[in-house]
Amino acid sequence: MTELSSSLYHKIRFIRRFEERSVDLVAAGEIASGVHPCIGQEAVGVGVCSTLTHDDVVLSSHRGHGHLLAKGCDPARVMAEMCGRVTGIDKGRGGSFHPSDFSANVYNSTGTVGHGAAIAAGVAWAIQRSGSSRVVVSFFGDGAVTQGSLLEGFNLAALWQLPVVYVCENNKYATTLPVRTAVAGTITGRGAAFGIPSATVDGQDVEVVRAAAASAVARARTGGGPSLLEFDTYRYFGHHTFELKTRLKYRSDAEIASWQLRDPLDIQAARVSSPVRALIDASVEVELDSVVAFAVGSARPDPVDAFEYMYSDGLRPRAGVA
Amino acid sequence: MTELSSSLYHKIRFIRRFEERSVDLVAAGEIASGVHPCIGQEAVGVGVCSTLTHDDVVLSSHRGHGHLLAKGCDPARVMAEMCGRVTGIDKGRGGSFHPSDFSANVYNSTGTVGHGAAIAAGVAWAIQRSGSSRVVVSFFGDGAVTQGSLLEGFNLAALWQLPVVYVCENNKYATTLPVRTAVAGTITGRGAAFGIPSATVDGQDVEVVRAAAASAVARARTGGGPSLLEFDTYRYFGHHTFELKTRLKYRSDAEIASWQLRDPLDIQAARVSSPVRALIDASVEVELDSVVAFAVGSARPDPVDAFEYMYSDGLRPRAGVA
Amino acid sequence: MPKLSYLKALNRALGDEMDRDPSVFVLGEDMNFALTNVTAGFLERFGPERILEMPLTEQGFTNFATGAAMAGRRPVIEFQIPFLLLLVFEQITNQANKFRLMSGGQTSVPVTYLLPAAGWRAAWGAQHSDQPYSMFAHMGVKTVLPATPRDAYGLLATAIRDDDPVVFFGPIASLGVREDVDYADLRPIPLGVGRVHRVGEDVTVVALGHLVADALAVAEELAGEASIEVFDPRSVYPFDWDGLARSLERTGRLVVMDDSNRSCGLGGEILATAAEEMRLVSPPKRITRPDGAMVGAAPELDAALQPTREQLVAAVRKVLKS
Amino acid sequence: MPKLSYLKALNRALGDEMDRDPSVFVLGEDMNFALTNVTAGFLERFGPERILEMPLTEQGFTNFATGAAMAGRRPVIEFQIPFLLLLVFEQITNQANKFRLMSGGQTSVPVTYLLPAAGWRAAWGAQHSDQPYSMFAHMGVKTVLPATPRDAYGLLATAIRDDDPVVFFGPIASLGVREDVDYADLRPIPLGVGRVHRVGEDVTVVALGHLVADALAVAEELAGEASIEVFDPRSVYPFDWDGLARSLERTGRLVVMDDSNRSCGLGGEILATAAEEMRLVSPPKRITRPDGAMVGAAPELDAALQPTREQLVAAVRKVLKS
Ligand SMILES: Cc1ncc(C[n+]2csc(CCOP(=O)(O)OP(=O)(O)O)c2C)c(N)n1
Ligand SMILES: Cc1ncc(C[n+]2csc(CCOP(=O)(O)OP(=O)(O)O)c2C)c(N)n1
Ligand SMILES: [Mg+2]
Ligand SMILES: [Mg+2]
Repeated sequence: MTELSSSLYHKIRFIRRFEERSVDLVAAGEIASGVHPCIGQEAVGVGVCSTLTHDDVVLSSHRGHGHLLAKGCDPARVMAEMCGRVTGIDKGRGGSFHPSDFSANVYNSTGTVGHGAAIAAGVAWAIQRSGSSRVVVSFFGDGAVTQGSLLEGFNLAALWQLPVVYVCENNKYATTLPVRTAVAGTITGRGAAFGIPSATVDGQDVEVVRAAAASAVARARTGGGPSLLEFDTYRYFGHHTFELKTRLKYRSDAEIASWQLRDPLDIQAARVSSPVRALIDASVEVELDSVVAFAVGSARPDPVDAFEYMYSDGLRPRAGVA
Repeated sequence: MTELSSSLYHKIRFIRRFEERSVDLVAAGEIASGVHPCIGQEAVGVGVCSTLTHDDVVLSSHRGHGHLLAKGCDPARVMAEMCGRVTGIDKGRGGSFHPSDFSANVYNSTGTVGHGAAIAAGVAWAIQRSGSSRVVVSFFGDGAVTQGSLLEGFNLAALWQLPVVYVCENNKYATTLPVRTAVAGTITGRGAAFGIPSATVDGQDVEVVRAAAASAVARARTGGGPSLLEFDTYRYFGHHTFELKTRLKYRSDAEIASWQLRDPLDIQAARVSSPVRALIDASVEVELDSVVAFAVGSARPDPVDAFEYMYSDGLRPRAGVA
Repeated sequence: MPKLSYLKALNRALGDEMDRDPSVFVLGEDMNFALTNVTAGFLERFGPERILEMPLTEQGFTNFATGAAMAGRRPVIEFQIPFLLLLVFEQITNQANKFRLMSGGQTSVPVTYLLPAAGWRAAWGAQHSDQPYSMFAHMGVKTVLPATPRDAYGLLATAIRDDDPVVFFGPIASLGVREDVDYADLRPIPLGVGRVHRVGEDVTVVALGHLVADALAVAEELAGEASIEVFDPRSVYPFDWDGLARSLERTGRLVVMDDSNRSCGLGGEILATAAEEMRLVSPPKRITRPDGAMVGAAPELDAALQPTREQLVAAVRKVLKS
Repeated sequence: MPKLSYLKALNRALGDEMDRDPSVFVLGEDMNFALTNVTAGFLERFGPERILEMPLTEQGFTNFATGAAMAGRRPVIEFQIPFLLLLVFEQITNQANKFRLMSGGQTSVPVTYLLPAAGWRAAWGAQHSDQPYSMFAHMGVKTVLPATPRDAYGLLATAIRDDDPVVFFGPIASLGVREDVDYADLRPIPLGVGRVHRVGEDVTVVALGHLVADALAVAEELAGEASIEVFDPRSVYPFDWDGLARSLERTGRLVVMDDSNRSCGLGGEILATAAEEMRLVSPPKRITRPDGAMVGAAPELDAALQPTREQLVAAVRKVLKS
């Protein structure tokens, strides 16, 4: 499977560098919102999305760049979106936090943590009732599991055995909050309570992620209903780029270092020959140069278009002055 | 334990007849809201509250008359409240659905199904931090377990090992909705997911209820944290007195009859000698005559007092006309 | 001509739209027994795939509907109680209503939120009697409040066909109202187009929902004193400002009768816009609920918080004099 | 005299109230690291019993606070993002704010909901930039929006001491504002009492929150043309109607600058009440966000939806001319 191994490596490498570039663009003032980098968690999005078809649907989160790229969104248009440009996947209306890209079947990334789970159930219900075998993947973090609406979504998905795979990226923190101080019982126990097959899986080895995701996706595709996969992972960067300014000390350097020993990039790199890796790494840089060039070179929106896309029928709200 | 047995019988009998009287008062137009009778479920409230002290706190539900009476509220003032009289426990501002009576430590019965669970956690936290060993009991139905906020409450109670006993009266229906079609997995599994000791118990035999409640209350009182007790029970009457008009056919007469074979009143009656029972039954009627007389004989509120009790500082909202 | 009740008009409009468009489906509580009668006969007529019984999980199924809508369906969610719209306020206003903008117009969320029980319920208490329509207008959610069976039919059909979220308020007090209609005349009515129920010269009375009947009765009663125009905007958002301006061009005098709370309610918005932008020859007046009106559970008290015809009579006379 | 920032004023007021009253405690997200800096130093100063780190479970901990308040505590809940107040809208407006009435005055719910981040955040997107204060006024919840460090201190102290729920909005745009204060002068400021920042004769400009600074700047700028009175109500509910009436008695002209959405917003309420009940010699004007303003994620677009000084200048001139 070196074909597969190198393509997985390629994707992880691409996302890692994409995120590093976006952090630079935050510093450069091109990304006004700042970003929630997924550095350290790339294997989850890549492994899970590697089991999906173009038609399968993804609902992402505020830490979603990796999901979008892994699902096949155009990186240049994703970066343009983060930069608030009209060429962005959402024409600058979604931004880094809450993007969607229907051309890649990424339906959205709601800002209300945990609420994507029930939205995913609704998408899955509609898909199932239309007779299609498409699958829906709902990504969320460990912080989302204490949000009641997420569990309401689990109940609906389980009641009707909907084709959803719930993917919890347990990166151990919700902003500064350690998961162990927030979650009574276990995350997988919450799935089990609803009769949803639930498992905790290593999130740093992309091939392990892919294997676990493949069986959950297969279950969903063949009418076996929802699954919950809790991936053990970690973000090396802060919650959001604001941590570059506010020096929050909610975790030790030793803890970060210990997770870096299992860097998903290194783990997968070890499965690819160095010449191939060198080629991939170089091509990634070339592609990212054009991605960034496209994004920052794209036009900014015109303030007169502020009311665009608010309503389907073109309804124009009254202005703030008469 | 015939002392106890007969006093438990007395309470069940009293609540049964109180509810039957209140249904009459609905028909007579004295209770404008109609009522949610607990007929058939009396053993749960009686058994649970028989393990509580006056200082322990109860949070009730829309089907709460039995809880209030079992916790020691003045029946005459409860009935007056249901009739919207100024002598009611809430001066006619709570009504049958959402009463509270702080003189008996019944803090409230929020109308938002399931939300009492987190309110109970907050009460329990405050009590625990004040160094007291008082216990909080939160009553809710099977319908409440699909409300995310209830599970948010479970998480908080479990995280901090708060002195709460969660009592689910599983009477098999939420209005017309059969619990089996609404709840994926199990009710006790939801407690277990948060590490809360959870058990399903017969809710028709008051002495069985009492035994189960006693150990949960003891656990809470001694710092052992929350418990979840799911009581198997059934309401013989409709969800609400409106079912007297709307003939809803969501359950079979056979099903109702089968549950009537385990009527909590009969089960406990069998433990009390017939002469004692006769005395109790007679005294209940006498007391209820005065309860009803007090309620219907009490003054109705004066419309000019509509703004009373809205704000602690006596703030008077602007009227609807200038 | 057959007499059509408001409730029957809802049933008919919904049924006609479901016949017309297979993507339309209904979800809500107690659907299988059509508790509100809005969907009477639909389970047999359309089957369980289009009449979805939901657990007691409002936030979950509101998000579920959002997902189904993004996947091409047209969900109609029935809510039984006004406060349930407060419980899902974030899911409607901050999620469903924003996803189109956030996607840069890639998706739309054609969900109808149907409340066939808007307004005060005698003795149902503080938590069951609010009128939140002004807040949906504040958040920019399309919102309608039809007064007659014909308008109810037309605006429900329009709401369902609209590609954006629309909240439909059907007043409890209007459900029994009947109107002679030729079924062939029933058709969609555009959003944001008001209706002059009665032409007049001296003063414009704006009323909505069940208060339109009161306004018309008062107009009759005062016919000898003044020529009163009764204008029903029908839509709360978007609002027919042009229609109001046309009316005020002639009358120059304004009285609004609005069942929402006074502060920041629709009544205030109408006065403000008229004062700022339209012809007024005397100070306008409004009759509303009081500021932050909270009803208790005693009908006498609560009735004192509702707008009355006497108040309207006095206001009209005042406006005519000044 | 020391310079006190708005943020520091919040920190100081909260700390002083916690020193003064042991029943006051704070709960919220990222408390242990004082992410917003409002509680900087408090964990060390007051300990984990009074600085409660909460899971990502807003509805749960809002209900939790209600319970703790009914049990005698004075919770202060910190919310990091405006929309979180939409997420808990039902728990505040339909539960906490009604329990006193529903109990007939037996209990009160002294919770303070502190949002030290009110208003638009550049590029944070549609779901993070609302200004919901008008809706709390609509629902009758005590609500304040102080503009200066001194007022922030005084109104936060008052909010905490008030026996009812109070929502405190602190504008992001004001957090850095500094004011010379003599700490000895810091004291509670009553609800519902406005402040004349600048006395004028020709026109009354009402502004709140961070817009007060804009109003004062414009008053300076136009000093040669007109004498402008700048009135800051400080409280949204209850509102200082007498203070406004006094000002209009003199000026007879009104312009309101309000950061909330136009329809059914506070700006409209002020115009409506003035038009109905107060002296106006020319049509009033308001500058607000547009109807149902939804910002995207591109700063240029979103800035176009915010009220501006240029708009205020034009409105003042218009009102003076007519
Ligand atoms: C309901 C809700 N509460 C709070 C927030 C603010 N917030 C945004 S991201 C975040 C942390 C989420 O943590 P987690 O779910 O573990 O995802 P991670 O950031 O670790 O990827 C919080 C608290 C929000 N957006 N929605
Ligand atoms: C959140 C919420 N949803 C819906 C309702 C309307 N409602 C009131 S009681 C009830 C049924 C509750 O069923 P259950 O919890 O089983 O209690 P039971 O009536 O069986 O005692 C419903 C749906 C409500 N009050 N609150
Ligand atoms: Mg996390
Ligand atoms: Mg039930």
